[in-house]
Parts: sequence; structure tokens; C-alpha cells
Amino acid sequence: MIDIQILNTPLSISDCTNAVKDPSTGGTAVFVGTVRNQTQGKTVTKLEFESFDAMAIKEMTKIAETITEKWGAFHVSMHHRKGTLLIEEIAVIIAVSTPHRKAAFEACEYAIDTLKETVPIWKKEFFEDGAVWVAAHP
Amino acid sequence: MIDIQILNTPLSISDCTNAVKDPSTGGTAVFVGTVRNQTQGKTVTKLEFESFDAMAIKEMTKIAETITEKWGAFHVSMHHRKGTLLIEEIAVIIAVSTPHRKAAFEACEYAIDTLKETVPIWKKEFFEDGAVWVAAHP
Amino acid sequence: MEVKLVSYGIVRDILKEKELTYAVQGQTIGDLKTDLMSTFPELKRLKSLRFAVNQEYVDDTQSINDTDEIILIPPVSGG
Amino acid sequence: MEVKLVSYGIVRDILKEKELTYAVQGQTIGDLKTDLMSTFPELKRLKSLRFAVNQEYVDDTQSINDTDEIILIPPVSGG
Repeated sequence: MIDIQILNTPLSISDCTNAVKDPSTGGTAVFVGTVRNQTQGKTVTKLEFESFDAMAIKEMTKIAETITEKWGAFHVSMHHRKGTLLIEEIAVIIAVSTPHRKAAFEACEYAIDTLKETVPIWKKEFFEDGAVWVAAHP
Repeated sequence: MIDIQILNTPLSISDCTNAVKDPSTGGTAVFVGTVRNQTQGKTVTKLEFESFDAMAIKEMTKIAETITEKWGAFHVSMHHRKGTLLIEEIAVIIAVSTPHRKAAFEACEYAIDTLKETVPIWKKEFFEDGAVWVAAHP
Repeated sequence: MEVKLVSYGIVRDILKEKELTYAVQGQTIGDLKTDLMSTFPELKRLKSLRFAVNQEYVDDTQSINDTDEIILIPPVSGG
Repeated sequence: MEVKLVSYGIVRDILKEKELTYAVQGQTIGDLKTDLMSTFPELKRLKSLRFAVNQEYVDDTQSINDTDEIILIPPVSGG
């Protein structure tokens, strides 16, 4: 089962782990990304995620399908937040259940690495004295 | 912070992820191990974990300390269930928060791999027609 | 030909508008990119600028149709 | 010398008792292991048999004191 969501309300880890429950799984790996309080020494006050929802869902679905084929995952759940987030709020959760636990870790790491390269979601970090679109410039 | 627990009540994923929350983490990796419905084609009806608690806590603490030193983890939470478990119940949860996400995956995988080798906890699987201590014989 | 552009993130800030009808000289995404960089020089400073049509990334050799809605995608930073 | 043995899992099943006072001939954990294998031949079938004293694994060369409580540890299978 593939469960992909982009939400403007707080994310729930148990929603993702419940979505990948399987009586024959050997293990579930989960990645949780939260808002950091600083970037290169500057204090972050909040951040905003902007998403091109339709394409973001499509790209996340591709990642989930790759995981299913390449690592034989039973289930993949990927939830990404959008809108305004405060420090320590969850930005993304990825949960993967697989027949063998090693595959769960590999697949989960592949998913977050690829999400950060291909999924059209943009993060704007706000500081005391301004804001920047993350990773926009070299 | 190191949070090690052996519990005879259902484990909570959010207890573990909350324990490793950190405003400066770059990522949290979580492993969730659940009771499988079969072993080599035989239907499992339930299982029992027996634990030598004092030493199990000590060995899990060693794993957590290694993670803290080797991968610079901020926080490690390891909860292991004991007693009787039914299919799909959670046997173990390991959550690790680190400055960089790659380290979180490596550290979490190291933790579960090592736990399965060194921590004095024993699993007895029950089938329709008997029970076996898992991995006892070659 | 005139195409409809939709932009996100820092590109929207640079173009000042989320949606824009834009006259492009050439026939390909590569041509559009060259034109845009010249109209909006700030785009040259970005680490990357990708394009999508029908919710799929397209490369520079892709032909443009005047019915296309072309999405401008600056470096993504989700997760 | 007599030592106190505490066993878990399948070893407890084989020894029939969780705690046992046992007369050992030699001076080391290795000697104890040899004696136990001879008293309880089923132990030879195990994938491994480790020992712990004071909640730490000890190896075969470790000396035994008669005040030791020695834990018998069959192959672990947590997780």
C-alpha cells in the first residue's frame, strides 16, 4: 500500500506507522524530519513550505513505487507538511515496512534523499532579520 | 539523553520519538520491530519474550553510548517489550536523533543489529503444534 | 509564441507573479530558459532552474506548444 | 567448588530449574562449560552458550569464585 499526503496540519508519526503495518513485516524504518532551530549559526524563528501539490504527490508516488519494486517494500507512507511551521514541528515523515529490516533502512534513506532532490516543495526559513529560500543559490 | 526501557505493557512509538526530540537535530531515524505472523511458513500464534533485565539494560546502554560517541547522536531511545505478545504487536522500538540524517540511519541500524547479538532477551515462538526458542539451535 | 508560465518559491519572487503569459522566441524549453534568463537576470544566480509540463520534469530539448502550462521549478528544498 | 547458576530461555528448560547450585571441578568458565556439557548433553546442541558474571559477559579463561552467581546465556533473540 502506498500512502502519500501533503498536509497543512501537524503530522502524526502513528498515522504513518499504522499505514505501513503488516503482519508479515520483518521491520519498519521511519524517518522524521523536524524544523531545526538554526541554520549555519543563525536562529530560525519559523519556516514556510510551499508545495506544487499535484506534482509533489506524483514525484513522491514515484519514490514509493521504486521502493516497492527495488526493495520489495510491503507498504510506504510519506507525509509532508506545508504552510507555516515552528521549531521542532515535523516537516516530513517517511515509514517503510519490508520483509527484511536491512531493506527497510535502505529504502527509507533512499526515499528521504530522493525526496530532497526531486519533489517540488520549497522551504523558506525566517530569521530575526529576514528570510531566505533554502538552497536556492549555490 | 539515553532512554532505555524494558516494559511488559504495549510500546509507544511516540514515547520514543518524543524522548529523542531536539531543536537542533537534522533527523530522527526509528526502527520498529513487530511480531510476524509466520516463521518459515509456519503460522505463529503468539510469542513470549524473556529478559535478564539488569544485564539487558546494561547492554542496551552500551549500544546507546557507542551511538552517542561514534555517530554524535543527541539522543537515543530503546524500548523492548517482554512477556506475551500477539501478532503485529511491537517488540522493539529504537529512535535516534543526530545532527545529520545519514548518521541517524546508520546508528539506528547498528543499534538493532547489535541488540540482536548482545542483549540477553529470548524469544519463544508459539505455533499451533508447539513452541520453540528462536535461534537456539544451529 | 505565447506560453503560460507558473512559478513557485524564489522564482515567483523574481518574476513578481505566480502566473505569467510570456512571449518566447524559440521552440524549445532551452530557448525559453535563455529568454527568461535575459528578461529576469536574477534567475542566472539560482543553483538550478528546471521546468515541468503536465506535472513531469522536461529537459531543454523538449518542444513547447502554445497550449502548454509551463512550471518553473527552482531548487527544491522539501524534507 | 560449588557455584550458583542462573539460567534463561532454553537453558532453563534443559536444566529444569532457573537457579541451581552446581559442583564444578576446574577453576575457569571453560572448565564449568565442559562439566555442564557433560552433565546436560543437550547443551551441546545449542548454537552457542555464553556466560555472564556481574551482568557482564565473561570468556572461557575467566576464573570462577565460589561467591559468583554465574548466568548461563543461550543464543539471544531479542528485537
